[in-house]
Amino acid sequence: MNAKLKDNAEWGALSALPGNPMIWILIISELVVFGLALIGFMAMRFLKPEIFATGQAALDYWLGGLNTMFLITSGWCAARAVHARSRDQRQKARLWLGGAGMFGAAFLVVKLVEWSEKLSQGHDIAFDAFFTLFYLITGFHAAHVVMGLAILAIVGWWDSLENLKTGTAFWHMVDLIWLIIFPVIYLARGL
Amino acid sequence: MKYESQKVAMYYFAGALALFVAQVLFGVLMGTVVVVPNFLSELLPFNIMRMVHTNALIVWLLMGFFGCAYYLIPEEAERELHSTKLAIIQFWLFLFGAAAAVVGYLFRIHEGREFLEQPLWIKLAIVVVALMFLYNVSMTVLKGRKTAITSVLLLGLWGIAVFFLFSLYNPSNLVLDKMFWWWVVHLWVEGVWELVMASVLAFLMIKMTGVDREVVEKWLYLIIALTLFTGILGTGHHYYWIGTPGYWQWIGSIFSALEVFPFFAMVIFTFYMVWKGGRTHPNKAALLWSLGCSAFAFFGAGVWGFMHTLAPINYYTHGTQVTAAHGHLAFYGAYVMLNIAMFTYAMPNILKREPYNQVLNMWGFWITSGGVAFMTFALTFAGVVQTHLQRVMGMNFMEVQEQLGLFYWLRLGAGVAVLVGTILIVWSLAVPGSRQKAASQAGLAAAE
Amino acid sequence: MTEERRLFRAWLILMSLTLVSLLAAFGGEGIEGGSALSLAVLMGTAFIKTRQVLDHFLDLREARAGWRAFFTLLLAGLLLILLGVGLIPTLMQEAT
Amino acid sequence: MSETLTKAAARNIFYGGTVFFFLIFIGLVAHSVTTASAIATNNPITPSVAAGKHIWERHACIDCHTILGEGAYFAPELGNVWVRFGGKESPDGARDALKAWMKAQPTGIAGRRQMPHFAITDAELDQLVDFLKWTSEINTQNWPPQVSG
Repeated sequence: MNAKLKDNAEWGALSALPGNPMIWILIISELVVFGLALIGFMAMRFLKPEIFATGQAALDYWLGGLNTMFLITSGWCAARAVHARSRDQRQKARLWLGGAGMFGAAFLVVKLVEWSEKLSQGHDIAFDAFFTLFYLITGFHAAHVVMGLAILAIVGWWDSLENLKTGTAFWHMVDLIWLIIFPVIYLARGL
Repeated sequence: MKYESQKVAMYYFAGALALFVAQVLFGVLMGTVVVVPNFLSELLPFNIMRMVHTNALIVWLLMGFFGCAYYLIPEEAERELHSTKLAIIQFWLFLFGAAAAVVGYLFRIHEGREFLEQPLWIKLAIVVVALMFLYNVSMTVLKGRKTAITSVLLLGLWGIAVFFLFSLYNPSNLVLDKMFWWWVVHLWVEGVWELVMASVLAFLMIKMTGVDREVVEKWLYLIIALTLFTGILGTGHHYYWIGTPGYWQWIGSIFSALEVFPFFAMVIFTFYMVWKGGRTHPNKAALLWSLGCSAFAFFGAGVWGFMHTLAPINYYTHGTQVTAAHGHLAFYGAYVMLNIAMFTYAMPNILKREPYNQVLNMWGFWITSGGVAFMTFALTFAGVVQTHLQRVMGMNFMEVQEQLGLFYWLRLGAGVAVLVGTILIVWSLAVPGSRQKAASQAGLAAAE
Repeated sequence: MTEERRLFRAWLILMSLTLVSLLAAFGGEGIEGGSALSLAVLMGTAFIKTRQVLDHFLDLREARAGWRAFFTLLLAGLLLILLGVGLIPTLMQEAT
Repeated sequence: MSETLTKAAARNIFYGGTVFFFLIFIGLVAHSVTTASAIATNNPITPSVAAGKHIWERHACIDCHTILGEGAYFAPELGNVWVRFGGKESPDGARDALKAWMKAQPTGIAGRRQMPHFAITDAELDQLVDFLKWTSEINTQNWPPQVSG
């Protein structure tokens, strides 16, 4: 126990956070990356109001809202998985994890439908400033979802409590970031 | 030094130091041509000097990395090197290739992509040399103890070899050419070289501060994670104006703005370790170079890089003396100082010199660092003026250059100081110190 | 409150606030879609939602006060900047 | 909480994250390669342009000049030299002027940076000019800001 405590303390201030210190570094870094991108989005929206008004009007509130709910529910499942695992209910934990993965996959399906619809209308990444940022931000986020699904699968297989905590922490981060992306890109329109 | 085979590092250290002097000498020559344009213009045109200057730098840094690896890996793997003989053959082959390239340059035998001017057969020889090296060190690590430091170092060295392969690809489409040219240049200096840098620094910290390996290795992973997470997509800052899609301006700006963080982490790491270690290592000079390395890399690569990395700013500063300022400070801080730190640490151990010219070495540190810093300031001012006159006012390139004469004279002066400092460093490492100097150095250390 | 209930409550808050943000964006009784107020509601709900995820899913509630304050500042700072930049056009309109 | 595994986790996060970012980078580069290749359909790389690029390299022009901002900063930017010499308005005039300029080097003027005399035939000069003309038509996102380079 003492050795563990010492080991933990060696991360400095980060040791005071619940879970793996590296994952918190990652969470903070990702918040900064997406934060900068979203600030850039808002700034461009100010500089090119017409392009952004048209672009945002072309997005579907409800698909975005549905996806938000998918991710929230998925995050809840992931939290329940950790809870089950901490009581040594391994099978139950895997079921919850599977549920988290299902909702994550549903998110991706909706995303793909949305993108292909936009692309079929000729709105590709080079179309205008709005769509460049739209694809960059949602694409980079979706890449995290794909990565997150892979991580969920990995920690479902090697399912120590420690692994589960670290893996789901990544998943919650992906959720967290979407909760900021969604209102900024989909909902903050018409001003 | 615990293993006999670590001695092969001496070949590489010596070769690297010789090329270091040549590199700085050619730098001074170029600095002179800039202010006295007719100097040597018939005999040795600027473009030839430039390729000697940059190629000598790259080759001696790589040679230094090889030496660092040959010194570090047996000690980490806790066994002798797989083959000492192979390491010596590899050295002579590499030195021969480098010398042949330089002599060839003087006779106008070269190719024409920046930094990759080596003729094809020399590029292929470099690949062979790299394979010999990788085989040798990988076998040593595979048979011995595996540590985080050796795995990160190996990843960096393998990455150097893999990305060098892109130097063989030269399409007729200039846009594609440039895109993949950066796979060598950027993914080296802002990618895999940084892995080498972080792992060698981690090794030096373990050896000199006595802090637990566990702590150092966690820091190592943190630093290199930040490095590659920002650095890989940070390549985007080279894809702004070369014919690539506009979205790179966003990617490059955001990720390369964050490239400051790994360098900042390295500063915190080295200073914290030295502060925490509390053990007073006798090799003060090596400690000074290690701390200097992280600090100068932070300013050169981190701060000076950030200054012109955002696309709207880079739109004006791209390809001006601002870039030259950043390049000089970054290479010096990150890679020159890293190599000298390792040489300063390892050479007295290999040569079994208890007292050596530490004071002289530290003089070398301050004079060289002062020179490079002053050069950076001179070039930064030149770059800012150039940006304004040429990119905002639209003045003609040569007219603008004439306005910058004063800065170029200052830069030449700084360059001469760097040459003096370099000679001091080499002297201090090559020539044995006396007992008397050791005593005065102890006094100096106490006064500090 | 049991662990399960706590997690369920977090989920419920997240879902309801998502609906609130959709309504705020759409506009309706007492709030005009696309107004400054609706943008403020969007950023406010986003703040509460991200805090829910941090506190309950990522267990930040167990961390020291310093870290909790750090994340509050980080998120509130980001959302306030986004709100501020988003409101510039409205503010400029009012000024003229 | 067991913290002894944190180093292993830190290592895994490093390797996993590196693969993640590298795959994204490869994907974006692949997309950019298609756009870069598309340039050649509107603005074909004729044998002459390709030969011109080779001449550009053979004489290590980049170790004095810059092209699209990359090079040695010792001599002017040449990515847009075609435009600067008025190639858009009168292609023949610009071609002749560029060739005459290169033939006249070195100027030997004291106190002025010297461009070496390169043994380039007239046909090769044409190819080099073709390469510079091709380069000037790359979509560089409006860089450089001034025609002065």
